[in-house]
Amino acid sequence: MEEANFVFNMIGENWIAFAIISLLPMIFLLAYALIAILGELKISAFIQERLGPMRTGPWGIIQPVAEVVKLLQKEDITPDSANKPLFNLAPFIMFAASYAGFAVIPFSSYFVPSGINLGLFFLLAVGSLGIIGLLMGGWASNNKYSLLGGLRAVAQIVSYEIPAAMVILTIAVMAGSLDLQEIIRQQSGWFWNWFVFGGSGGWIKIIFLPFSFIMCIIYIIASLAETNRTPFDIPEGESELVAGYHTEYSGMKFAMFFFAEYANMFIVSAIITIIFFGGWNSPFGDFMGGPIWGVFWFVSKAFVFVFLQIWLRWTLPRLRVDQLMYVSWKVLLPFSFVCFLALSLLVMLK
Amino acid sequence: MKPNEIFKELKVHFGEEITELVENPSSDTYISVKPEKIDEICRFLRDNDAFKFDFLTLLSGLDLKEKLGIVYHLYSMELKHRLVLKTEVPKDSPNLPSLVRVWRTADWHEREAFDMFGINFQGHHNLIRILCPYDWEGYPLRKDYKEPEEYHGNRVPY
Amino acid sequence: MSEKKYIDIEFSQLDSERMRLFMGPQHPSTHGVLQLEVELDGEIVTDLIPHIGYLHRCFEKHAENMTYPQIIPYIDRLDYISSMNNELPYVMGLEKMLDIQVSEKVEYIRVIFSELNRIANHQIAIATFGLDSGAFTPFLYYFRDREMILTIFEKASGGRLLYNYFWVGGLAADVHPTFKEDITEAIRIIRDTNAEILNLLLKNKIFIDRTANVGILPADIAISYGVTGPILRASGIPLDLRKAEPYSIYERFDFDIPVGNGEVGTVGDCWDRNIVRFREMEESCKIIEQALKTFPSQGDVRENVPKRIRLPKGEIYCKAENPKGELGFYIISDGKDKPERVKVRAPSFVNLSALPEMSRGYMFADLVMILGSVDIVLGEVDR
Amino acid sequence: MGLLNRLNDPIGLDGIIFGTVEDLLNWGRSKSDWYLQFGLACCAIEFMAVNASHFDMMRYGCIPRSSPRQADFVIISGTVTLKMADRLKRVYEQMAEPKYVIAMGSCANSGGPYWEHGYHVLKGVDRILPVDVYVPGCPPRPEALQEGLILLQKKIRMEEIFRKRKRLAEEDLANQMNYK
Repeated sequence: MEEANFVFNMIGENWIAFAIISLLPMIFLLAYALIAILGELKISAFIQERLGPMRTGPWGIIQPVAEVVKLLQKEDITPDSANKPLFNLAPFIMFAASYAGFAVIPFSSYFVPSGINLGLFFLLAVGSLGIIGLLMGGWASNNKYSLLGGLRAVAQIVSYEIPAAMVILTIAVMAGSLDLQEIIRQQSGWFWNWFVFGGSGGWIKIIFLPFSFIMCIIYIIASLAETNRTPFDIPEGESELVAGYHTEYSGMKFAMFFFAEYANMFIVSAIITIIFFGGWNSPFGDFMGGPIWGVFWFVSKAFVFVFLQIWLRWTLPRLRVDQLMYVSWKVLLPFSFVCFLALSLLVMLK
Repeated sequence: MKPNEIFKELKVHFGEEITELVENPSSDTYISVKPEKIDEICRFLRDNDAFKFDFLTLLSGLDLKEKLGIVYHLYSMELKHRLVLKTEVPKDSPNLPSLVRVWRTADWHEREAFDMFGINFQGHHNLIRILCPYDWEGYPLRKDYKEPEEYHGNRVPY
Repeated sequence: MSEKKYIDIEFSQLDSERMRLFMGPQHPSTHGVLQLEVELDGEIVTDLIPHIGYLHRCFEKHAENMTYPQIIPYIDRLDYISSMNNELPYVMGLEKMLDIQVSEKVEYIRVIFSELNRIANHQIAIATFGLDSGAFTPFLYYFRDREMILTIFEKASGGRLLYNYFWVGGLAADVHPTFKEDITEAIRIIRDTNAEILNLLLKNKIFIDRTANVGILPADIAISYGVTGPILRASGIPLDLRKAEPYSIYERFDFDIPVGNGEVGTVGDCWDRNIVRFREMEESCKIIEQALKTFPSQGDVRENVPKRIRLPKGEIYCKAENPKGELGFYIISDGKDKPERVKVRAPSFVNLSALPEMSRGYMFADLVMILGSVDIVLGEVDR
Repeated sequence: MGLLNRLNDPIGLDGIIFGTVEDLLNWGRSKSDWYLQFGLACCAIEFMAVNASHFDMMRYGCIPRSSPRQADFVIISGTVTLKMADRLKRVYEQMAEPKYVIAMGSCANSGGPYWEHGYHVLKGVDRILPVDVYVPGCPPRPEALQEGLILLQKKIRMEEIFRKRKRLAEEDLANQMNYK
């Protein structure tokens, strides 16, 4: 398997290269967070027939910069009755967990921070780590709203991990690999080779097309729940729990939660892109192919799903806790089992 | 059913308890009753098929200089008629039976009358202040009420 | 040894520790400064104590110290979302005591403005209810349309929110010349938005899941609690003072009383309460359209306004169907130019008292929805 | 103020660099004003109207937060009663520095129409909180509140950070000397 990392190719495998590689996603993440925050503000404004921020730079495009400058200056409150070590640690764990996910995200055929062959499994494992930060923050705040929010978040994320894991298992079966680069490579060619359309193969896959399509929808729903976005934003549901698990956080620590939330949004979008929509592959065969265009395709595909999350947030009401569990255990899980069996059959027939 | 018919009927059942029927061309007609058995009168009004006053619209306290008054506005959903009952209690011992067990809506109305006038509804399960803070002093809507100079460190008068 | 060994568990003894949660006065979904003391068993509400009075602005004390026309601005500030409706019963009561007959035009304007304000109120009610359920966008759509109604009021009275427009014996000022066209346009847009909201919010599967079979208030309990307005009608009782005891010129118009019939759940649940409000908006539009057809444009709206108001000795209970329920003023006059006592029967106050009954046994998230469906305004609850 | 608490006092360096840094910090704070969702009375409805599509408060960078910890300023929109005063003070104390207050409407400014007979009304919120901007009106028009917002942003833009810290430190030193 060839080394897919342009930094190593350029300056060799030394510590500078490692430093650059680990910082590159951070630079991307910072830029992305600013765009996503602005996108959230502007898209919500567009949906609601408003203008959104207008007075910070032209059309308010540097509004997120102002937010960051402001949040840096805010007083950093640690409540007196909070459990101070846990309270201060929680945002860092939360952020570290979501940043760790970036380690295996293949931005292009020529760049992946860490090309381990267990990428899919790693994403699943690290994705669950953020829950600890959530629960820690919720519990350590010593606030009843935070506690309720933290507990709800854990219940929700743990339940939705299962259908998500089923989907990922199916993909592993279909691709025969857990390596993200390998999964993407199997979807190369035209867009009908994507796993959302059953992967590459003969005409037999048309029978199984609905199953893979349902799988994709299941994963999108589960990913909404994992990132606590509407209609599953009950852990921080404003009208019920004020601000949920981060009620007591202010200043930079709150910004970390905020940042981690947006980072998570990108990670789940990236996973959807990788496992269903061909990652960095161009949809049209060799048209605009290659490593550089790969970054473009990957990021724009992921942004479509980020946009979808923002769109849903400003359209739908919120579910209740028990209804949320109902959706997970009684709808998504059986469906994902059926689809898993069907798609395994497809793999056998191929 | 007109108030005078109700008055006659009540007079038959309760006799002395029902004092008078006050009619005034420019204003509402009301029946004056004695406070001691107001709960029984109201229960009778609610349960009797001829009246069916199932709805307590309003319960208001009054300051009548020497006495405190309590006014009940009743309404019947089914028969669509209204009735006003009025009763008086002395200011130094403002006690009368509570109507919570007749109409549940009386709960908050009575608490408000207690809060504003200090009328003591006996048999009410939770007769505490409702609008003013729980440690407020005095009964604000009494005519001789003087507003406090200070409450919890905040000056009250302008 | 054949005897089966088991541990006898009394589930009532397995009581987990209950949590006492104080919602409010600063909480996004208490609609102002209401405090709810909630006892939670996990997420289930086992008990609920509303603490009100955080906006007790001493209306009744003010009323005793003001002359009769001076009270009208304070009445605006009771239920500040539907000020026009608030003024109506008060001025009608005084007119009845003073034996003043207002002109036809005044009656028409009063009815039209009351109904417009009813629409504005229901818009806020449904909008904030959507906000409670997490849907932010319908809130803004309704607020956008509400501005049109406020502009019509502003053109007539000069005020956006609090009007002091209905005077004893007439109105503060005549309506704007473009009054009819403005209202026709407003009604068209209101209907458009309503059709959109019906699909976006009220018929949304998630919304129905959240509101159907939640916060059920059976009719007999509703009556015992003295609940009025859309909440009572949602429980299946078609009591509307506009039909039951017609006042002003309401008996001339043809309109229906929407009642809850449990289309998606049980009669008297949160969804019913909202759909009743939603349908009432359409009925109000119908009333306004009928009124505009026969609207007498000639006449002075201030010809019967008395120079000085001095009520005869006596008392009156005047009431009208407010958007929230039966709003009543119990006015006692001792013959002076200031009232002896003005007592308000505030519909929100009475409706709120039924909240503990409605919400016991539901989940905490449902409590927010139930509170939203009661549609309270704290200015009126606390007076 | 968060990071600034950890900055050493750059005494004597109030030249171009720190002037620019100060400008940048003030710019950030003035352009990103998160407000506390907190309606009190009638004015709250006008406040919501300003929030909504027609006037759109987000144009000024104002984003609603429901937790006081994350809010930058609070709009006291309506009558503050004595029962509410303690709670309001507490909410204000829970907010993170730097924090600002806009008193919206006559009631918050002075008691408004309730000043004379309102035995339960706090006659002006400035009796318990430091108010930055007063917006008159009963209730103020949305345009008036927008004006108030712009005024608040101007005020934040002109704030001193480093020089004020220097002055405070000097005053502090002087006080200590006097005390000794």
